[in-house]
This record gives sequence, structure tokens and C-alpha cells, in this order.
Amino acid sequence: SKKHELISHLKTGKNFLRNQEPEKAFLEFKTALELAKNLKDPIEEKKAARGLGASLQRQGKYREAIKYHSMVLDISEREKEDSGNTEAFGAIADCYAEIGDLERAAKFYDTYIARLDED
Amino acid sequence: SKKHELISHLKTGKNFLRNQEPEKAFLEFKTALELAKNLKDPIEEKKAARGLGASLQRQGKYREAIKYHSMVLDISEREKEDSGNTEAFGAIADCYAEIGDLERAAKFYDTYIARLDED
Amino acid sequence: LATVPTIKKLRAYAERIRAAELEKCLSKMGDDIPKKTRRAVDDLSRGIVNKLLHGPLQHLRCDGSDSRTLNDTLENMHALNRMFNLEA
Amino acid sequence: LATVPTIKKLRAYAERIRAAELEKCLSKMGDDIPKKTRRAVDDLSRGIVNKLLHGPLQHLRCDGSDSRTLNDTLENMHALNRMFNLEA
Repeated sequence: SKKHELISHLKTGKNFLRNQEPEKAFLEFKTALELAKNLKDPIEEKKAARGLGASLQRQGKYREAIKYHSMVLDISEREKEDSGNTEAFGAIADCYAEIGDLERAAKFYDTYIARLDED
Repeated sequence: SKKHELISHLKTGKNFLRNQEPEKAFLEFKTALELAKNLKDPIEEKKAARGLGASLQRQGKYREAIKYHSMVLDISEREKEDSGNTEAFGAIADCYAEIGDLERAAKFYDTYIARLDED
Repeated sequence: LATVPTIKKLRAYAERIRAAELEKCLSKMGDDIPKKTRRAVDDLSRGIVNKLLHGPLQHLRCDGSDSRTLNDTLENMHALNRMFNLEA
Repeated sequence: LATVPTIKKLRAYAERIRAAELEKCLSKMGDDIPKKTRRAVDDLSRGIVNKLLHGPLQHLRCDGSDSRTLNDTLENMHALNRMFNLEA
């Protein structure tokens, strides 16, 4: 099924990330993102977006990574379901810190830290 | 089976501990300890000893608690298998700290801390 | 703003520990881990890390939302750098 | 010796977090959790806590095994008390 295919791309993407092959991981997550959108599956859509963000971060492409991590926040907003947001705020802050935008990094870390105590 | 009975007493003991009934927990762990000894099952024997130590700690009986936490170390020594030792060193130190024997507490904490990094 | 690098490094440090322990856990659980279990275990690992980091990280926040002075915050930062070896 | 109460409180603090998160995890996993899984999850929770506490606690050790001064150790202790709210 399409759902099966989606899960499989997410899994392969994760393995590529673990094995330090972020370019290959990016392609897997990209396919997964399209499948998740078609299937209207917001939870898997967020996982794909997070994976894309992480793949770009590993390649040093921080500005592009921010786009995908922000996509997690947008999906949460759209679906009124905020799983994955804490991680996204933290990851966006990490990216801003890497490119030297400490102001924005601090802002996102503050939101991240305020959420650490929640479930 | 006897093994089943043993597992069941350990479980009930844990539930009593969780529900703040350490006296009842103590009795369950006591039975479990006897069963584990008869069955020559050192892993469950350690769990029972740890449970007895915890039950006594909750009742403020720190000196007796030390006896049972030390039993975990003895079983490990005997079986040449040291699972549960890190926790036991920490718990013994906690007990010494409670009764104001800071020297011994510090000694056991040192061993505990040195082991935190291991698996 | 001075605390940003420490926050980033402490996060990365904790994430390495989380990922390694999670990996070990999953490999012990064998194949065919039910999805529900997989997710519960992932939440567990994140929950523990997040709640343990909450205290220290709150003391590095830079939004001036409370009466702590910049000086206190910097002292907290140095202590964390030292204790988690974050300057290496 | 001065650091003993802080070590004890930090351990208790972390154990409360660990126990609460573990409970949540097990309740999500439903009944009939295989023993292997139960044990892997318990190890996971202890592994994360122990490895995260290792750094800070090492800086509270009182055996004088290295060149740290008593003063540094006390400073670390105050920082931990503050950051984990251990004096409340």
C-alpha cells in the first residue's frame, strides 16, 4: 500500500541519517513527504519534514533546514496537534545558532525551554 | 508454577511501594526473596532484596535497608554478574546520608558515580 | 545571547546519549516491534531528557523574564560547561 | 562531604522523573508487555538518567582523586542546587 511505502521511505531515510549519508536521506524523506501529503497523513508528514530538516542540517545547509523544521510547526498549527513542536523549536534555534543569528536562536530556545516541562 | 508465584509477589510488592504502603510491600518482597532462593534464581533474588531495601527506606529504617541493599552486592559477587550494583551503591549511600554518616555516604556515592558511565 | 552556544551543546550532548540508549533498547527488543511500543519508547526517551534538561536550561534563558541577573546566568553557564565538558 | 546532600537530592529528583515517564510509557504499551520489552525499557530509562547525571555528579565527588579544589566542587554544588531547585 501507499502507507507502507511511506513508512518504508521514512525508515530508510533514518538509516541513511544514522550512517552519515544525509544526501541519500534527504531523497528518501522528500519522497516520504510527497506520499504523506497525498495520503493526508499529518503525523507522517511531520516526520518527513523533520527528517528533511535534519538531513540539511547535517550537510551544513542551515537556512534550508529551518524551512523544513518550520514546516513541522505549520502542520501542527493547521492540524491543531502540536506533537514534534518542542523538537522543532530546538532544531530551528540550533540552525540559527550555527549561522550566527544569536538573537533568533535565543528566541527559539526560549520557546523550546518553556516547553520542556510539558508532555 | 513457583516461578510464576515469585514474579507475582514481586509485582504486588512494587505496586504497594508505588501506593505508599511499604509495610505491605515488605511482606511481598520477603516472600519473593524466599521463593527466589529456593528456585536458585539470582536475578529475581536481587530484585526481591532491592525491594526489601526500598520498603525499609520508605519506613525510615535505614540501617536495615542497608542490609538488604548490600545483599544485592553480595549476590552479584557470588554470581559474578553485577546487574543492579550501581543502583545498590546509590541506595546504600542514600541510607548512610539519612542517618548522618556522611563519610560512608560519600564513599558509596563515589563508587556509584564512577559506575554511571558504564552499561 | 552569550548562553546560546552552551544551550546548543548541552542539547547535542543529551541527544547523543538519548540516541545511543534508544538504539541499544530497540536492538534488545528484537524485530517486529509494534508501532505503539516503538512510539512509547521514543516518547519515554524524549520525556526523560526534556524533563531533566528543563531545570538547567531554564537557568540559561536569555529573555530577562525574571529577576535573575546576567551575572547569575553566566555563572550557571560556566558551571554547565564545566560539568558537562561542553568546551572541549 | 559537604556535597552529600546535593548528590542525594539530585538522585531523588532524577528518579522521580524516571519513574513518572516510565509509568506513562508502560501504560501506553498496554497489557501483556513481553518481559524482554519490559526490561529493555527499564534499562533505557536508567541508562539515560545515569549517563546524563554522570557529568554533574562527577564534579561533586569528594574523594579528592584529582586536582580540583574544594572551592570548585562547592561552586559546582551551588550551581546544581540552584539549577535543579534542590534546596526547596
